[in-house]
Amino acid sequence: MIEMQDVWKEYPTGTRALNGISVNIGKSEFVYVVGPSGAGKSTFIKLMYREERPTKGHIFINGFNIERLKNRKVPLLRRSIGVVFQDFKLLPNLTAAENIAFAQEVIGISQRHIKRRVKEVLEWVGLSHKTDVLPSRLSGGEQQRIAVARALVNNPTVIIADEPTGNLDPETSWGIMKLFQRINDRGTTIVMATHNKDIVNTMRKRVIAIEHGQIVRDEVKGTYGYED
Amino acid sequence: MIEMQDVWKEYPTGTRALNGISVNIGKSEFVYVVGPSGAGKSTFIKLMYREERPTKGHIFINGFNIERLKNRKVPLLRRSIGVVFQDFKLLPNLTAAENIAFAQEVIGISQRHIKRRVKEVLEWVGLSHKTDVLPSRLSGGEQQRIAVARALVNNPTVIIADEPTGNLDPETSWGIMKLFQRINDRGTTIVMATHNKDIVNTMRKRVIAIEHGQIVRDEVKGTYGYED
Amino acid sequence: MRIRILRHFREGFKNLIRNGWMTFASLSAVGITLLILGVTLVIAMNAQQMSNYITGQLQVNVFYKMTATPSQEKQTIAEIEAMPGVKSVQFVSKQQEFKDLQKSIGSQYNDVLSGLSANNTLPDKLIVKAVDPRKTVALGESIAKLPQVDKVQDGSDIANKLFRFLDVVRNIGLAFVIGLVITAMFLISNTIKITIFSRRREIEIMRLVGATNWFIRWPFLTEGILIGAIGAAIPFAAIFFAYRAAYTKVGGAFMSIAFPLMPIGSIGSKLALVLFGLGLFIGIWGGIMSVRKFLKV
Amino acid sequence: MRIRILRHFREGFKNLIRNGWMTFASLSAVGITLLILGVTLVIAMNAQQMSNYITGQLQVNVFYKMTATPSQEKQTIAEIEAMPGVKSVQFVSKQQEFKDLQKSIGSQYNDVLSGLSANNTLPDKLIVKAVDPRKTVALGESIAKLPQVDKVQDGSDIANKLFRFLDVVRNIGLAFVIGLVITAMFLISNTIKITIFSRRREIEIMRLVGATNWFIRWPFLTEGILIGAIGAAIPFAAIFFAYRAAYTKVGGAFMSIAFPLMPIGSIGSKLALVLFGLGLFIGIWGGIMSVRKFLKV
Ligand SMILES: Nc1ncnc2c1ncn2[C@@H]1O[C@H](COP(=O)(O)OP(=O)(O)OP(=O)(O)O)[C@@H](O)[C@H]1O
Ligand SMILES: Nc1ncnc2c1ncn2[C@@H]1O[C@H](COP(=O)(O)OP(=O)(O)OP(=O)(O)O)[C@@H](O)[C@H]1O
Ligand SMILES: [Mg+2]
Ligand SMILES: [Mg+2]
Repeated sequence: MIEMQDVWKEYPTGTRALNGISVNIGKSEFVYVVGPSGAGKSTFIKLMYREERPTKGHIFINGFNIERLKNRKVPLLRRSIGVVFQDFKLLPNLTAAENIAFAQEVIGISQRHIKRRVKEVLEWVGLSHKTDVLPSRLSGGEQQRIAVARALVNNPTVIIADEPTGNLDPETSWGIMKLFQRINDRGTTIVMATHNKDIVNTMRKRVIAIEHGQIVRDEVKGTYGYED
Repeated sequence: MIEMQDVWKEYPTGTRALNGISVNIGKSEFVYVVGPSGAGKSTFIKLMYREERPTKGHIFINGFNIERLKNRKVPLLRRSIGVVFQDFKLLPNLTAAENIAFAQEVIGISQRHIKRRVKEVLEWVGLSHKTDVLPSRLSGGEQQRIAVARALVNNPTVIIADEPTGNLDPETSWGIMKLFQRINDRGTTIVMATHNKDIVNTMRKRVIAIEHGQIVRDEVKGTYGYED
Repeated sequence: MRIRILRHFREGFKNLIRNGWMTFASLSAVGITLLILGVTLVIAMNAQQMSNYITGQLQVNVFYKMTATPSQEKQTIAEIEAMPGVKSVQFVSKQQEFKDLQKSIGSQYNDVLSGLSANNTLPDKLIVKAVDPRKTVALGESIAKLPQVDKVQDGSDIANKLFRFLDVVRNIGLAFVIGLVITAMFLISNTIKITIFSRRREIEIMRLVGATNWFIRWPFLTEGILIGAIGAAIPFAAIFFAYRAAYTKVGGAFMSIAFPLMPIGSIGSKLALVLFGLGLFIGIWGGIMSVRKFLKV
Repeated sequence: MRIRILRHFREGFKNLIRNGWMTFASLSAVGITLLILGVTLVIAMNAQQMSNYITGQLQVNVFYKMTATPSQEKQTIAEIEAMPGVKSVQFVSKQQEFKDLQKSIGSQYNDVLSGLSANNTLPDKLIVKAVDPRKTVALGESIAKLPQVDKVQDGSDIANKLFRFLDVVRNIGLAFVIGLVITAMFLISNTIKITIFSRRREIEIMRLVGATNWFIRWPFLTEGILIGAIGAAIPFAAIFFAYRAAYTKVGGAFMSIAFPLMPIGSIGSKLALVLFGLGLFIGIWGGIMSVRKFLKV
């Protein structure tokens, strides 16, 4: 499903965000990516949907060879992945529902189907009452949940989430986690960068720990680690 | 220091974010504001530095009567408060150091003093190595720490922070919390909205819990509550 | 596919409404530029007509020798008509010429000349026009060499001055129009680029959620088409009606001076072609250009 | 305070560099508009001069009765000179007039008129000019009523036609210039507003960290001043040098037609005044306007 072989990433500024990452994530796995601030978690994740390209190394996602992937084909890759961005990336001129619908329009689904599906995912994240609100008029946590809903709406085979509970209270966070668990149970691969120790330690999954751009720990049913 | 009397806030969209809030926060208090997503925490905080104005009720901050405050005088209010915004609000065209320096230039401090002070606060948040980097090239947690540094730089009498650890790993979060504690010990009032149960339950302070726009709990040395 | 196109037009239209302010800016840039261009065009077309009119007046006056017999005169006419580049040869008898002279000198000198009518000492005359009015002078020179021709008055000094003057005017006008077109394109591309610049983040997000380039481009394109069409229609209507009003109102003033205004009919279609053609071109070009930069997936 | 102003100029300049693309857009909008305006201005000034020149040629030809004695003629001159609005009265004797007539008819008719020189039947003539050339016709009418005056040729038909023509031309020109100025202001304000629109978030953030309105406004203002100054300097230099070159090169062509170009000296200072004045005004106004909307603390 997701395979990285000796991947390096140096930003044009000279920052070495990733220094030789090799990892293999199989179908319907559920993986936490943990690590201190600035360790390279987001960079690791951005490589998967080709927002960033590696300086060196090979990456295979959902059967796409990222290295060889033509620009024209990138949308196909992205449609097979649902991404929750760390900074949400909602379209500011579209309402909550329209933002979610956009991801469906992109793949050519008919308006009628879209309407039904959008309603459904909005219920999942508990925001049915915010359907027609612009992102700038939502609270931080509400924006984050819209971002989660958009990532789910197309039933992607892989969901990549960058700190999807960063702006959520514990209760709402658990709601989202249960949603992820349900989706994962149906066979969807989930990769999730997180700082939430509680969640990692309670809902035990594979844990990949990144520090200074390198994988320092990779445990099946791991813990958050990093004792304070 | 901070006083609200029966404050209501209805957004133009019709959303009632606050429904009758009365609260009193004294000098050098340290207060956590907790509550579920969309409860009204950010709105509560935005009223303090007059980003939003109440629909009804009286607010007094640092001796300013928010109701009567002339537009011209608003900058004075804001200078006496250091704010960490939930979405950081860094100036995109200024580097990390320039963003912090801007808050100092605004109050007319000389370049020489600014330089020294900016260096100092960057060390506090552990980002001396990112001095000349633009916000878009910082990780989520790094941006958040720059926002914290900017809030501290002018030695304000009140610091208001909206989820200042939302994008930080536990270790870095604790670093920021210790920083807040140190500043609080020197007599600075701190109001902090947070979802971090660990922190609230470990570093015991006054806890104000907001739900549906109302204060449902106000405890000295309280806990996060909300059992899952 | 049909549904797709419909969606894109709907989205393009929605964008027009949503970005109210930006739309207004682009639209006004297109509209105003086309207005200036249209006005310049109308003036240029009239100026062209005026210049044609003036050059059409140029002629060579050929005076026969007093001794020329009618048959010799006929032969000379044939010789001139055989010359290359001759458009017309018109014979003016001495009687006719006398009347013309009388008229041109002015009524107050009537008495002066009346004594002359009896013993008309004027020569017969030919009026020759060249196909290319600029060759009038050269033509005059060849005619002067014919045996029966006494004098040739080719107005060479006037013609030369006039042509030099018209050249200068035309060059200035041409420079002005070219400058305007470049300016127009430039200002509009500026406006569009700025408009898009502010939507850069949006385009980036669209790409990140898997939209193809064409899916992103289409609404911008339909938006551009709408802006181009509306931005051409408004100045066209303005010029059309203003010109029609001006034509009926001041047309007379021009007419009496010597230069008739062109009728709106012959100007309207050319104007529409240029304005709508350019408007749509600019709109579509702007729509494509504007996203291009941000579509490097 | 002094340090503050310095800071603001430094910041304004930094912004110019930082917003490279936006700066270029604003600058080019200002520059191009001022260029068009400047060119129009130069043309207008020359046209004005041309029109003055033409109207300066207007005159009334007054023909005495054949019976008028020299003393009566003198008295008539005095009477005309006493009329209000008369600029000059010039006496043309019948001998002089005959020579003028001969010249104006053309050399080929010399023989025709030579017989007349002995018994000159032409009347003496006066050439009268009005202070205001537009009053020429009215003046001619009053002169015609004087006893010793036989005929008056005031060129009223030519004059009327000319004035009507000039009126039309002037009105079109005026409409064009006014349209251009409005267009200019409009396009520039558009550009600036869009530029600022994209900085709205920045301004909002500045306000949130306690910047006063003036603190925010100043860099925009200094930026505007710089854009205005540079945006005026470039078209001014372009027009100045182009005009100087044109003056020396094609000036002659105009001169020989009848309408001399104005020298660069007398145009340059007016042009500088208008361009820099307008440039700075637009820049400062744009700078203030642009932030105003977002400064409702
Ligand atoms: N666009 C960029 N250009 C240059 N450097 C970057 C860029 N994005 C990130 N970096 C740097 O790369 C390093 C890794 O960043 P990354 O965003 O991957 O961290 P992270 O693990 O996601 O941190 P956080 O938990 O704070 O989000 C950091 O030092 C960061 O400053
Ligand atoms: N600008 C706005 N216009 C209209 N409604 C708003 C606006 N901002 C917030 N709201 C609404 O007001 C309510 C309270 O929002 P607020 O941002 O205060 O929540 P919060 O407690 O900070 O939530 P979170 O923990 O998710 O940040 C929410 O229902 C939100 O949708
Ligand atoms: Mg990150
Ligand atoms: Mg909030």
